[in-house]
Amino acid sequence: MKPIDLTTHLGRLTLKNPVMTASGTYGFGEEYAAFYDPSRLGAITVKGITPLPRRGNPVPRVAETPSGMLNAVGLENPGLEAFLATYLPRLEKLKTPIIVNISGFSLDDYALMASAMPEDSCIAAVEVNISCPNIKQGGLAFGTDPRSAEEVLRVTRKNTKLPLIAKLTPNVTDIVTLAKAVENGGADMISLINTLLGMRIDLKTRKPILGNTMGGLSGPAVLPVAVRMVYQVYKAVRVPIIGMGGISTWQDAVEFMLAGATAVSVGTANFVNPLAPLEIIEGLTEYCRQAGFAAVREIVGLAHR
Amino acid sequence: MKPIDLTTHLGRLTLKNPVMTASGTYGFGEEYAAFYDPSRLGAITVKGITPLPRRGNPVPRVAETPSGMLNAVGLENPGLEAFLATYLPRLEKLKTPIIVNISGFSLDDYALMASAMPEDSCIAAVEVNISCPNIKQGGLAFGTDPRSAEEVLRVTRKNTKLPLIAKLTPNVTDIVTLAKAVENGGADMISLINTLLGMRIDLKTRKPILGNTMGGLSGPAVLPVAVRMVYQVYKAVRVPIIGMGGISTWQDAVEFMLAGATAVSVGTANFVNPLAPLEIIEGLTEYCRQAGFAAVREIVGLAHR
Amino acid sequence: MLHREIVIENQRIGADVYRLVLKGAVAATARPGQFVHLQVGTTTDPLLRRPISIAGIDQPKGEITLYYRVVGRGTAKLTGVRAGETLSVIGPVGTGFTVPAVGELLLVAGGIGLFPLFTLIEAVDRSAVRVKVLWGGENRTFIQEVGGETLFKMDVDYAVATMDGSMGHAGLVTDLLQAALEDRAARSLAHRTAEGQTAGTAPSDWGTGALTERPEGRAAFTVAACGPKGMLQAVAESCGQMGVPVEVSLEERMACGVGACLGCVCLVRTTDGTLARRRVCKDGPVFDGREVVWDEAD
Amino acid sequence: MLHREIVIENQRIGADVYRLVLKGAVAATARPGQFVHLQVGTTTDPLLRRPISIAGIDQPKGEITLYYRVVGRGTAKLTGVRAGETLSVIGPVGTGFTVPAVGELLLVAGGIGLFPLFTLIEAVDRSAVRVKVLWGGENRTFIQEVGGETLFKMDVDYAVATMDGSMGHAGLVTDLLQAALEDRAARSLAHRTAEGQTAGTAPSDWGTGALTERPEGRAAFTVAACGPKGMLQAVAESCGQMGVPVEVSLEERMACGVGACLGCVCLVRTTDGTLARRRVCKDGPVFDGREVVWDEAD
Ligand SMILES: Cc1cc2nc3c(=O)[nH]c(=O)nc-3n(C[C@H](O)[C@H](O)[C@H](O)COP(=O)(O)OP(=O)(O)OC[C@H]3O[C@@H](n4cnc5c(N)ncnc54)[C@H](O)[C@@H]3O)c2cc1C
Ligand SMILES: Cc1cc2nc3c(=O)[nH]c(=O)nc-3n(C[C@H](O)[C@H](O)[C@H](O)COP(=O)(O)OP(=O)(O)OC[C@H]3O[C@@H](n4cnc5c(N)ncnc54)[C@H](O)[C@@H]3O)c2cc1C
Ligand SMILES: Cc1cc2nc3c(=O)[nH]c(=O)nc-3n(C[C@H](O)[C@H](O)[C@H](O)COP(=O)(O)O)c2cc1C
Ligand SMILES: Cc1cc2nc3c(=O)[nH]c(=O)nc-3n(C[C@H](O)[C@H](O)[C@H](O)COP(=O)(O)O)c2cc1C
Ligand code: FES
Ligand code: FES
Repeated sequence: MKPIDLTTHLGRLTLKNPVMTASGTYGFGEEYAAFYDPSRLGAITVKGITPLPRRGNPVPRVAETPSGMLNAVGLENPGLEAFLATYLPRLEKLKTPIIVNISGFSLDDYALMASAMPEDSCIAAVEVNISCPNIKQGGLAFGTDPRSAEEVLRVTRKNTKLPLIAKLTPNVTDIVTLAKAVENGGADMISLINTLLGMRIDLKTRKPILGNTMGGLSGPAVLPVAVRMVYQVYKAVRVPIIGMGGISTWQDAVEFMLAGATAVSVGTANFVNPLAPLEIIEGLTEYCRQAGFAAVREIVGLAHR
Repeated sequence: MKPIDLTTHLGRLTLKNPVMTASGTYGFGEEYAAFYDPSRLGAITVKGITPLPRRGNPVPRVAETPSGMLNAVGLENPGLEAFLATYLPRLEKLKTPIIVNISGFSLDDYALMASAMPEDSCIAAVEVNISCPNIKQGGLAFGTDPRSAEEVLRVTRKNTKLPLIAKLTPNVTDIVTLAKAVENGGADMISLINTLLGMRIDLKTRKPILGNTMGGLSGPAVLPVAVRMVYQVYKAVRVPIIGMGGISTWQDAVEFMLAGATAVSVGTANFVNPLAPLEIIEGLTEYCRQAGFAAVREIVGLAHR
Repeated sequence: MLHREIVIENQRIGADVYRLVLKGAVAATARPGQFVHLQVGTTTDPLLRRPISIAGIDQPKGEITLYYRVVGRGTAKLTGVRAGETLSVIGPVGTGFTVPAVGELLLVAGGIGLFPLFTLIEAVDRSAVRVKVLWGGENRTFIQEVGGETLFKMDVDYAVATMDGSMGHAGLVTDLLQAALEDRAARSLAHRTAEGQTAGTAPSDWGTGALTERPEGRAAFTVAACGPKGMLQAVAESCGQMGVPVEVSLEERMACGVGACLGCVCLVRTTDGTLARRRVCKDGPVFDGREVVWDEAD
Repeated sequence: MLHREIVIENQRIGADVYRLVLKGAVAATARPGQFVHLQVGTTTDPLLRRPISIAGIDQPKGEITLYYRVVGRGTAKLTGVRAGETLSVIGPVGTGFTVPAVGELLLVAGGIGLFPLFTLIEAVDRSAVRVKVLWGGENRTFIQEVGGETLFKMDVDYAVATMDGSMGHAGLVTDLLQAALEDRAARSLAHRTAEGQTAGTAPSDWGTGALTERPEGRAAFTVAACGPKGMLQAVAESCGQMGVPVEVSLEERMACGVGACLGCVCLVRTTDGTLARRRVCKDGPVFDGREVVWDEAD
């Protein structure tokens, strides 16, 4: 029996399999090493980094919802300097392609972060998270305005030779226009989706549960929205898509790939089943074997035929 | 023990309690009469009506998702004429305030529908569903563009004296701007939320499950998004809000009311538990009793304090 | 219509098929071809109820019997329910089969489409109606495991077909139907010719009128079928060609199960020739096979 | 760290509190103050695992004991789990209590905050360490139902306080603590004065150094506490004022339970005076009470 080829091509970036972990759900790659060797993953995306350290939001930062969860971590992170000095050397030891997720509040922030990423380390790509409020333009997220989104990608592109992933927010009227904008701006790939904005209220205190009032909805609840956006964007752009949003099982991963994702990212599911990424790799392989595909990439976009 | 006052004031419209059923989930009011007397409800919203009869989309029209469902009924309805001739007389017999949900593909459609609604029948209000594609403006939904949304309300307002509810779609970047637009247009109330656009793919056929490819996500999965939108809109407008989106229990209803909903609508939950609306009325009452409120309206918006 | 029924039995009978016996209020009013809309869990996932046909009605005991095949998350969850627990049931729902009073009733079943036909077998007066079941399945294992626990115990005529030829006719159950229809036509022809009628008009003649409006004195021959859509379409077309009245039980993805959501529709051609929507859950699941429009694009 | 453990017992012991005994790999490495992160269902709702403290460790038998109170959907679902079934468990997780080698250990518990302290009681060498439990609860019913099945059987000194005065001290458990601290201070003062030290500096003197770094020869007096945040803050402040080392076990809403999501953080003032985040699940749940910043706004 010939082994199924799991090799995944994301533009210039080649991964040994299409399953990675999503930013903010996998720490800096070490926490889940107690469960399995992270080098079995296609790639690891680390927690979002900002130029300066951030203490993030007050607790509670998480709240459960039907088949989902809200988080309002508020981009707590050690900042660029500590990331490079302390975390990157440790990431190097995981022997896994690392995707660094960067967030900023101005174009300069993005430029600074991009230019600071070494091009000869374990860093395989930079994921540009444009869901942060654009302080200069009055707080509206970069990711909701096509022109700003394109600009962020352009400035990031200028400052690094590393492959660039644009990570889009689903909280928009028209995801396709945004996807085209970041493609124009120079994104090599598009990550879909970040969290949906949501909130919950505590019946006892009669106040919002989250310290930050609102938070991002993730987990299985958002899967149909994410699959839809992957499907729409696949029709409209040429760059490969990394699909995420509620992926918990290999069936979910297949669904995203049929919709048009070249790779998938596992987020919230790690919290529920730490072995989810491995089970997805196995399940994808078995699906391809039983359906008669020689390579997992053959199923990408099949739902569009 | 004094009974809790459930009277609900939605502008000029007064209901005996704040619990109604959502459009498209309660047929024309008769199907659930086998379970309980519908006159126990605050109001019934009937299936969306269009000027002409519509056969709707091909099956499958529903697909299950984690804690939710997709529907792509495609506005199947008997059309305005048959609605008035056949269904309205039957609705009259239910002795319950009826909200007629109207959908159109042009401003003229909305004008026609509004002017056709008798002002001396069981019809208590007209709910203007602006999630339909605006054919004239190239298919983008009326509900995603503030100016079109305002225009629809304005034209509807001109054509009826009945209280007007604007029903907003959640598939927008900025729900607050839309809410303000429909308030300006003359809406007496705002319904939040319609369904989130989503899709699912069948792993066996490798095709979208729904006959219409994409559909609307409803049910508990969307609750946190709906609560967030109600909370945001409550801050920004003066008109009362009818909250909906995943409400299945009285706890959910309380959450929406604390967020700022004056009344709530039960949709998908009817399919799971036909008695949900009644259980919600009871639970709301008991919550108020135990928390020491004399009237259920006292809890509206408390999460904003 | 909303009941909590007590689980009396929930037992695997083979080939991923389970028998579920429920005691409660549904049995009192259930009729052949109706179904129940079952809640399989208590949390919001899986969310929707699952439609399962009523396969047995024991009014004295107040019990109904269902058979379900494990195909996905909902039916898998159902297997965990134990005797003594209760289930939330909407039912009985839907418009069932016509129960013929005299004549011959041919039942055509594909796979687990067999189950809804049991209540019809039980309901007909077997002294006045000759019943025969034609049943198709994948292979011998399926037929023997499932049939051994059900059909083969029912003292009814049957013939089986398997796709792999491991039992009965090798091929489709519709082959058996076709043979039966042709045989019947030949017999009828002989009968009519003897009566002095012209042979040529006979088959189309049979096709007029509803199932219950058969002229007295002439034994009605009707077909009822349940199974995959493709099979039902073939059955309806075969019967249509031969002018034999046929009722088909359709399946469609459902949300409400009571006619409120318009999730489960089919298309029918009404007597005046126009196309119209029908709700499988409320107006069906049983429809006149000649009415159903099988392909939306038509 | 991810195990399937067999449910040995899942039994209501009173006042909505259940004892859950699990057999599996966790017991072998569990330490006092650690917890497990339990999956309560098998579908996607409820989605997240639930953190429950380890309240008993039986290494020879390979069993851990947990006590949980039913407060919401997850714990309600857990009550349905039966002996013989298995549960998915992440654990043992977290950094637990310091186990003192000598001296006196005062345990302060609020309500169900009692449970995580049991493993500490079991772990200390009771011939070298004097242990006393101060426990506060709503009322007599709660204390008797829960204590009768647990604490009162443990052969350890205790005192209780109830809010409604129906049992023990009428009031807060922190009143009992305050009294104990003052009593201890008085005793120590007498002791030290006898040794010729100046009384005034004694209390603050106690406060230096970590719990394990007590100078030999002088019996250490330490406090460990678990309960509602308000209580822990009061305990930490009382101890702080008296210079008594105190460890507190914090609770926070958790997603991952293993330090990956930053969902469950608290704020601490580090030795150099700067504020820093700590993860309750990984860096805690047990923290040095003097370190914890109780109010984010500070
Ligand atoms: C009127 C009617 C009577 C039926 N009677 C029986 C019976 O007696 N025995 C039996 O084994 N099965 C019967 N079915 C099919 C049965 O309802 C499905 O197999 C079952 O719902 C699958 O649920 P699942 O969670 O295991 O599968 P999943 O694929 O996880 O279900 C996902 C969703 O799709 C729907 N769905 C999936 N397959 C079908 C299907 N074939 N028909 C309708 N909806 C489907 C489910 O209800 C659910 O909403 C009947 C269906 C209908 C409409
Ligand atoms: C380290 C630690 C140890 C704990 N040990 C115990 C124990 O031994 N016995 C016991 O009865 N309880 C213990 N708890 C509290 C227990 O985790 C919660 O009561 C439980 O998660 C509530 O779940 P639920 O589904 O019943 O409530 P829900 O309100 O439905 O839960 C909704 C969400 O909020 C979270 N949540 C709700 N209450 C709490 C809480 N108090 N702390 C943390 N998260 C919460 C849940 O985990 C879940 O994600 C501990 C909590 C922590 C953090
Ligand atoms: C706790 C948490 C923290 C997150 N932090 C980040 C982040 O720092 N940067 C980012 O781009 N996305 C972040 N995300 C979003 C995820 O990477 C992912 O896009 C989203 O959760 C949807 O996938 P899922 O449903 O599989 O979790 C975070 C998500 C969660 C749940
Ligand atoms: C099957 C179905 C049909 C619907 N049809 C309509 C409709 O005709 N008009 C409308 O405005 N909303 C329609 N909706 C949206 C609901 O009224 C409601 O806004 C939405 O489902 C969210 O509420 P829920 O989660 O409680 O179902 C429909 C929803 C469903 C599930
Ligand atoms: S399932 Fe709702 S109308 Fe049939
Ligand atoms: S729960 Fe994820 S870091 Fe603690």
